[in-house]
Amino acid sequence: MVPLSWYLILAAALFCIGVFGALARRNAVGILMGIELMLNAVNINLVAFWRHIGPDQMTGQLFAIFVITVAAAEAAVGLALIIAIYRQRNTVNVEEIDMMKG
Amino acid sequence: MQQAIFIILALLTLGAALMTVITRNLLRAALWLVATFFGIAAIFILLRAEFLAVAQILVYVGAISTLIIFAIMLSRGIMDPDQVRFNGQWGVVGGFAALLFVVLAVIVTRVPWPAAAGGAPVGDAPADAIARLGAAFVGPYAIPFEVASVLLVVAMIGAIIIARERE
Amino acid sequence: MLSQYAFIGIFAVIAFALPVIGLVLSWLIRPKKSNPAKTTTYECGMETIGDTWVQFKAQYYLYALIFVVFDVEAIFVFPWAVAYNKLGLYALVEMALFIAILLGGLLYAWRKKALEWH
Amino acid sequence: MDYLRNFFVNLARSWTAWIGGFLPDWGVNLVNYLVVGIILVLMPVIATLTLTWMERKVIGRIQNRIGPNRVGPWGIFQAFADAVKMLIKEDIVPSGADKPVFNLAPILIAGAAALLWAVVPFGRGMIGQNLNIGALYVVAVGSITTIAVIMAGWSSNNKFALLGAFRVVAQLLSYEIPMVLSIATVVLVTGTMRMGDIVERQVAPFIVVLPVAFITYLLAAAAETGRAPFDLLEADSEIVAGYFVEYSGLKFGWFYIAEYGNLFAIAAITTTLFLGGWRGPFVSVAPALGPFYFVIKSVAVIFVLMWIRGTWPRFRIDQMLAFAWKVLVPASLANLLWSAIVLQIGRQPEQLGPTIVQMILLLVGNVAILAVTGLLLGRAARRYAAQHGWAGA
Repeated sequence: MVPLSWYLILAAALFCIGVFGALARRNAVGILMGIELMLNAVNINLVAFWRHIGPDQMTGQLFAIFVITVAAAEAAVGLALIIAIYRQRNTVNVEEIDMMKG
Repeated sequence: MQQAIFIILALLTLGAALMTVITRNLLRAALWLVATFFGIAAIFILLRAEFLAVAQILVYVGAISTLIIFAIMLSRGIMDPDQVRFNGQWGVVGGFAALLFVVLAVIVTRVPWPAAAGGAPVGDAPADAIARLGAAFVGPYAIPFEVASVLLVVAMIGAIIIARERE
Repeated sequence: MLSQYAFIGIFAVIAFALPVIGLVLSWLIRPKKSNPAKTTTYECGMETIGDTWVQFKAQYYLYALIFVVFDVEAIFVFPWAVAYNKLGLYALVEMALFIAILLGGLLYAWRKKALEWH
Repeated sequence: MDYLRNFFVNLARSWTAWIGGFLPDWGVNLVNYLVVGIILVLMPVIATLTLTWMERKVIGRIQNRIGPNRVGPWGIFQAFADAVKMLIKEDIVPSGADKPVFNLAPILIAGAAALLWAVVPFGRGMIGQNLNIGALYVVAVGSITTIAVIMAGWSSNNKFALLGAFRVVAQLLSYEIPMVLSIATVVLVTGTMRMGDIVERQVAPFIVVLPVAFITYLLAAAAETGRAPFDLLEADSEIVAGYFVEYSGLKFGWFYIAEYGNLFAIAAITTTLFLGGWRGPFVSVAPALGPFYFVIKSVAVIFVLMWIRGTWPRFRIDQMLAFAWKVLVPASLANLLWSAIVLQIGRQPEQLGPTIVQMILLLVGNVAILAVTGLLLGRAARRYAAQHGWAGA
């Protein structure tokens, strides 16, 4: 069996990598990817605690699902903001933007 | 056996995560992120949380990664090959992250977790875990459940307003 | 349960190994005479103009956005569907409310023409 | 005779007993996993070799041609000839391509096509693994395809490929939702996500109980596999050949194999979810008949898809995406809710699968949904025709 602390250390390492990505990246999308990594680390923790401490109550998994929901909402809004900001800065090149008409 | 598999999976996941934050090309970084998500799904399987593993792949790989890749492709400047990866303070941040990890690791190994200190989990994962999840959504967690729906719709409406092209 | 996923893991390794084996085999027997003309981008014989990373329409993003919302909805619906035959009327009412809220969002996107292709 | 009656399961038992004689338990498991894995992995290849021939013949007949008839009797070896050609064809990587990603994309897409087969029940007890999450596993594997398409389109360094990839992903995403919702309806009615159990609990094939879910699933599946009339991904006249335009040789071949592997897998899953899987006459006496029924039903589904391809013109992308979001999603949500309502009526404790009364009610609701959808579509079509000045459309 894999002890609980191993999962927690894995999650901690993942979280720290996420922190680094979120704070050190210059690019907004890169920052967002770092945040996603941090959220995933939290999920590993939640599920590891569920498995090791209370597998009968589904609380850990439930929380993980809610975290996934929040992460999806956050990614959707965050990326929309990034696109909007990008468009604001580049409004000059309208012809170029429509170049291939999708 | 399980421990060996865990170590391999953990190293692969962490390696992919590291590549995500240091790869210069953002699209490749997004692909490394996808690899990380798969690794985490495998970790969930190891924890007997099969539904969460499949939800992870469905939402993170299927939806969020696609969203990220679309956003990358929609903003061309991001693809610029000779742009700077990190901001000026990346050295400080790296040191901070490493320190944070050491602190967390020490805390995690020192805390006497109930029953799990020896390693064996209490009891086994219930066989009807998925049905229990479903019952919990409409039972004790009814309010978060509805709030999740509201949150999703609000996020969708907000994002549509923000991202739309104005005529 | 873990033995089931052990199979899935082994199966995944085989599934991704087969294309690799095929590609290696083909690499061994196929001709390799490349020249710059062969490796130009295929564009009906014309020289390609400009960068490949031309910018695309935000419309694609809007579809992905609505997809994400409904995809997350799916991970709530499936456990509910599995548990449903043990649950009472309240399960129906709550899921109906959940779906109604999402349908409201879809209707909004519809009215705001986020589903149209411009 | 008794042995033959449940031939496949008995064969597996004898085999396990035989290798169990000289291998430890874990060795037996490993060998069995490998054998089953290799058989399942070959399914997409087998599908390509047989279905390409079938498709050419069927489409040929529909278009009043003969189809392949040179290589072997009735041209049955045409596919093998094509395979050899792909294997020995020179491989060209366009300059400026992102090589690792470019090479990884066909591997991922072909692997994903094979992975689907892990949860398909060929007969009672004949399933790779009867996972608790089987129905969702199918959807999750599909998301690997999405990523692979993006990888192929982006790494080719070609505008057509990238544009094709964008279109395909928009299409995959839009049609995944109605697909998931119709699967959810089946899961709701059977109360399980295990593919094997879904077949066991399908007293009557769900095509007659849940026709809306069936039609939604089939159309969404046709779109997911890029079949005409949803074949925008390789709309030859518009964007050359879509996201894999730059691929040649066996790398192209793996895309091709993935396409036909997915077609077969989709048909197999349709059979499992809506056509009663391996169920059929005399199966309870002779379970070995199950796989044959299963294959026959799957081929019938494939034939229908080919028929649709041969008959309908291609959709425009705006029509296609609007169809998914404005017709299929509302219809399948209505179907899901109606099923939930019906399942509350007159249910027994510990009930597996719907009762007769429930099935009739489900059918009534489904017919009503179909009728309403048809009426609304007809009205929309007339309005569209009036706006654009077409007479009598």
